[in-house]
Amino acid sequence: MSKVKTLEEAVGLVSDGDVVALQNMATQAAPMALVRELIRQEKRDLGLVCLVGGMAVDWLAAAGAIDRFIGAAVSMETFGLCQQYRKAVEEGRVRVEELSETALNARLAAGARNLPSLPTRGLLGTDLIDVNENLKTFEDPFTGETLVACRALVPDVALVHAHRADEHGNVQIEPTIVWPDLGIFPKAARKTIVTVEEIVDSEVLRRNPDRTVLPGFRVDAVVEVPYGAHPTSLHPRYGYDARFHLAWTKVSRDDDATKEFLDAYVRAPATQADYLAAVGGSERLIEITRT
Amino acid sequence: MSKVKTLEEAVGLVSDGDVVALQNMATQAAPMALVRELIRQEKRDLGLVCLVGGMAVDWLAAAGAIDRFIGAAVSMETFGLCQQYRKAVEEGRVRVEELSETALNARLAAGARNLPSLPTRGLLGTDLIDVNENLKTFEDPFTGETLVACRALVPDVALVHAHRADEHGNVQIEPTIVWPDLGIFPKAARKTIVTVEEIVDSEVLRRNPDRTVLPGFRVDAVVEVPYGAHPTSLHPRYGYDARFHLAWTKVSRDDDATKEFLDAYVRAPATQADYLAAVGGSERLIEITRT
Amino acid sequence: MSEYTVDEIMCATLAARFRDGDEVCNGMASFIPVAAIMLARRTHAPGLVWLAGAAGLDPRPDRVPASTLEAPLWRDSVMYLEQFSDFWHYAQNGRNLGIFCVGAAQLDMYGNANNSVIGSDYHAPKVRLPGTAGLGDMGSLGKRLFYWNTNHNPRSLVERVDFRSAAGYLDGGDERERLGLGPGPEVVVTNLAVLDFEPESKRMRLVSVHPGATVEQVQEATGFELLLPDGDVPETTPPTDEQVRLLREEIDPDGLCKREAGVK
Amino acid sequence: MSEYTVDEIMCATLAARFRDGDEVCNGMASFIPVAAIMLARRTHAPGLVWLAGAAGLDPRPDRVPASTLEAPLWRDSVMYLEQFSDFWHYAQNGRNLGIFCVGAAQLDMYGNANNSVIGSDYHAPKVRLPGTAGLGDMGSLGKRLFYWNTNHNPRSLVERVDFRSAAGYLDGGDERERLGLGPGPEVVVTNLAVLDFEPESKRMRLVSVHPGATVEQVQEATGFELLLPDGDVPETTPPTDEQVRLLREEIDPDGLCKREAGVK
Repeated sequence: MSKVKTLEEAVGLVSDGDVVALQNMATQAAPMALVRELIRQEKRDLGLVCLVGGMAVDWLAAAGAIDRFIGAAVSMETFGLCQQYRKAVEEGRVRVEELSETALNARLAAGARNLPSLPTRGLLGTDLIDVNENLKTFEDPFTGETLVACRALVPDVALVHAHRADEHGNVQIEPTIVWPDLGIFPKAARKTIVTVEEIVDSEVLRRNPDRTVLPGFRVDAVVEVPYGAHPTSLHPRYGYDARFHLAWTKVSRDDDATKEFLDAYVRAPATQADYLAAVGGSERLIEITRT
Repeated sequence: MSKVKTLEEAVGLVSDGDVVALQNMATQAAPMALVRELIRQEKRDLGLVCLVGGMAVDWLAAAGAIDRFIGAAVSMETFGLCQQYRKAVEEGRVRVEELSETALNARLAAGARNLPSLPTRGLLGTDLIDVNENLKTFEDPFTGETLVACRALVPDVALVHAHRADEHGNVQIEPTIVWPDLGIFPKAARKTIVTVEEIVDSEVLRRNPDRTVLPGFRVDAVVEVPYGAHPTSLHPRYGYDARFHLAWTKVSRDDDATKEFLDAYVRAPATQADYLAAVGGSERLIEITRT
Repeated sequence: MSEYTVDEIMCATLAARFRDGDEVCNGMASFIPVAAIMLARRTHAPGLVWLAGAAGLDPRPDRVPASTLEAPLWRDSVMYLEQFSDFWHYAQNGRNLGIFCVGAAQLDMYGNANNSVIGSDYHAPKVRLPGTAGLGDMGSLGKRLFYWNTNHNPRSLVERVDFRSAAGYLDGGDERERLGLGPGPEVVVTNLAVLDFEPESKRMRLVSVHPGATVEQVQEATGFELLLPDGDVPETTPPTDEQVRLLREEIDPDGLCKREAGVK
Repeated sequence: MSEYTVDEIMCATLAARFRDGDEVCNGMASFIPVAAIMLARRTHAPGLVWLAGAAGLDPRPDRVPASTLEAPLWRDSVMYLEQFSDFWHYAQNGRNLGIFCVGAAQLDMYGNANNSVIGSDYHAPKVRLPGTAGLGDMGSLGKRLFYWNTNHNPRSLVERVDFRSAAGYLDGGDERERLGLGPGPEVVVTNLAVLDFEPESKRMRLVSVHPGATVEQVQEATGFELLLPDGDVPETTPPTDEQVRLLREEIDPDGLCKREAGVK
């Protein structure tokens, strides 16, 4: 039974208020087509889980789609802080649950393994424990050492982008760096929505079973979206779009300019083809696929 | 600085009484050349950690090298129980710490992550908790649910066999099923000794960085031993040797026949080439590489 | 009615328990469950998700292989799940891999299993068994356990296991529920009969006897008193001609299930 | 003496801290640490183990890339370490990856770091900073922290951080030791000076001032009273001609470190 859906159908699986685990590592591998569809469908009160959120977090904050962020950092790395996200937090519109990487991994791994919590030594001695009801110190049952218990986190839905999948939802990547987005997010989430560069026959996946990173039994929807991570990178297929990131940093300190930008690149384009045309078409795609 | 060593030098890193984490899954991927060298060097009082131990455990028990086993099972699968191991346990010469797979993984993951223990829901309601001082029930810090705490296990040395490595100890495998042997044993152990089918230039590994499974900084010794897993399998390169397994099952109920067998195949062959000749030479190798 | 052997009725009975879309794992030395899975996928449950040996997803071995925990079992898998970081993260989660087919050296009237030791002293056993392996987890993680046993006798089906290496319904009633362990043993398919667990007491109950066997024979071969269904005990539905053909010609031409079941 | 720029003396100073065989990770937006690592590997520490971006092992980028957390940083890596199941299993273990090079928006006199919020109320901050990321772990996991700061001023080097998002020596003395946190901050390399932590009090101490700067300038640029070494404060050893050549011609021809250090 095929799990292939349209972007609209897939994002229809996300409800207002959901906790959404979003693949993203600064300028890398964010399912941006899904992010744009979340904004087009005017989702509200979403909680966002990222290891290191980038432009996607900025856009969702600017669009008023999120009211909380759970993760280790938000940054576009060399492109600087996410100004719309920062403003939303400083104005109290978005609440931040800031976790170290081991604490985030522990919360998600506990969710995946159906454990109430998992421990870490990370964050001991910091102020981040006291401000977070999902972290508490406890004594190890054997040694009595003080550790940090990290409460299980089960996102309502995980959103990821990868290279290819079959209609059953088996997802495969090309050799590249893998972040917890793929390593643990979908294992913890109740639902998983995947966009891929191409949907292929299962026979293609069977040639490299070691490169399949998500089993179909854990995936709820698959959507084919070429360049679905743009303007973030999907190595080794394409790099991040530096010019597009710079354009965003130029407008994102100004709310009106931000709205115009989102209208032009998020709300106006009806299809992925329209979006790619809007951001510069084939010339830009050639630019980001150069190495 | 090269980590390439001879079998003798590598096994010299193992001391009597050590806890040895041994890669093995019934008839799969055991570093048998290292196991034979352990017997030739007459190691004593070793503790053995396996997920599912096979002929290696039987040999080490027969040779009197081990006095305890920590793991989930010992079986040669279709070739039946390991009779020498079984006898040693029934006669009180080998003590068994029997763990479920999640409990073994939790003990090793805690060792790897420098945590005193990690929890599981596995084994709840069984008698295996009461007979094991390394397991105890405790209440989760958040929900108060009863879980099983699994005490950290840090093996003194991990022994594994793989397809290839460079002189720095970076270890790579061909696409195949991966068991916790490679997934967690070397991460938990103080030392790691690796035998490989071939030692190659680092440039070869750099072509497929996604297939490198052990970083050199975690490996202490690398030894080139072609067919080093025989009579167990190393897929996709060769299968297990069914005839050799059957031969062992025929002798292993009789102590004298067992001693003769070990003399012929373990103690007599001075080199891997001698061993391969003793077990049937090229004809047998052709047989096990057929698929 | 067609000619069939005991392994064939066991395969067909197990296969009938799998619904399309179920997710099932097999363990070591499990020819009959593997054949049953392959049979279900070829007949009424093409979408049955099979994680072979808890490692290879939806493989296509051309026949039941010489080992159910070794290549070529994993032939044409669509994914290899690494045991530590992949498999157990999915399996510990109630949402996935709900069914585990497994055998046990001893199984008791409440579905508790023993693969550890025979004898009264764990540290000085009369017989050392292979060990609990994954069953020690699966019994406590809310999996639907499908037990199979090709040698139904009073030593393998006992009133109380010598050692509890996997949790069934413990001492019965709501004890398992009170420990919060979720679903547990669901069915026991043997060479003589099909059994399940009575919902209130959680005691083992006869569901059907295979054609040729009698209720008395099954009771005699069992180390404790079996509960009986209301009314007459039905006969186990035998395999169809097509099922027998598939098993003999396509799924298990080497007769490994027959060897496992001791069929001459 | 050779001509050099401030980024070059910072790179040379950091590089000199790496011994052959050390294992080091770099973080985001870290051109100077990455250049320092590449410099050390080309000179006195060819066996320096570099886990680039905590993900790519011993890569060979042809130059400092436009991002220190993106391809082509990982070019020619010998291994990709998956962050959840590989990297943190090695990094949490004291035996590996002992050095972490990192920057902080605020660093205090005891080496505690703040990348979370400016202001007194965490939930209503004056400025929301990027977040603690890996530093919140590394500070508590017994790593040797090498801090670097291209803008030494009283707002980045403060008496007390507004919010402690990474553990240094806490309130100093043996407090860190009592919590069992192991090694901690080791050095701070800025655009003006090199600093470390006095072994008893764990207070930040001046090690050397860069040629052209004075002790008074450094103290004025610091938001708390610095401890001074016994005797005169030495000058930081400047980079050699060869180090400068390597940095300009081979390692950072695009001048990314200069941009990072605000060198015109």
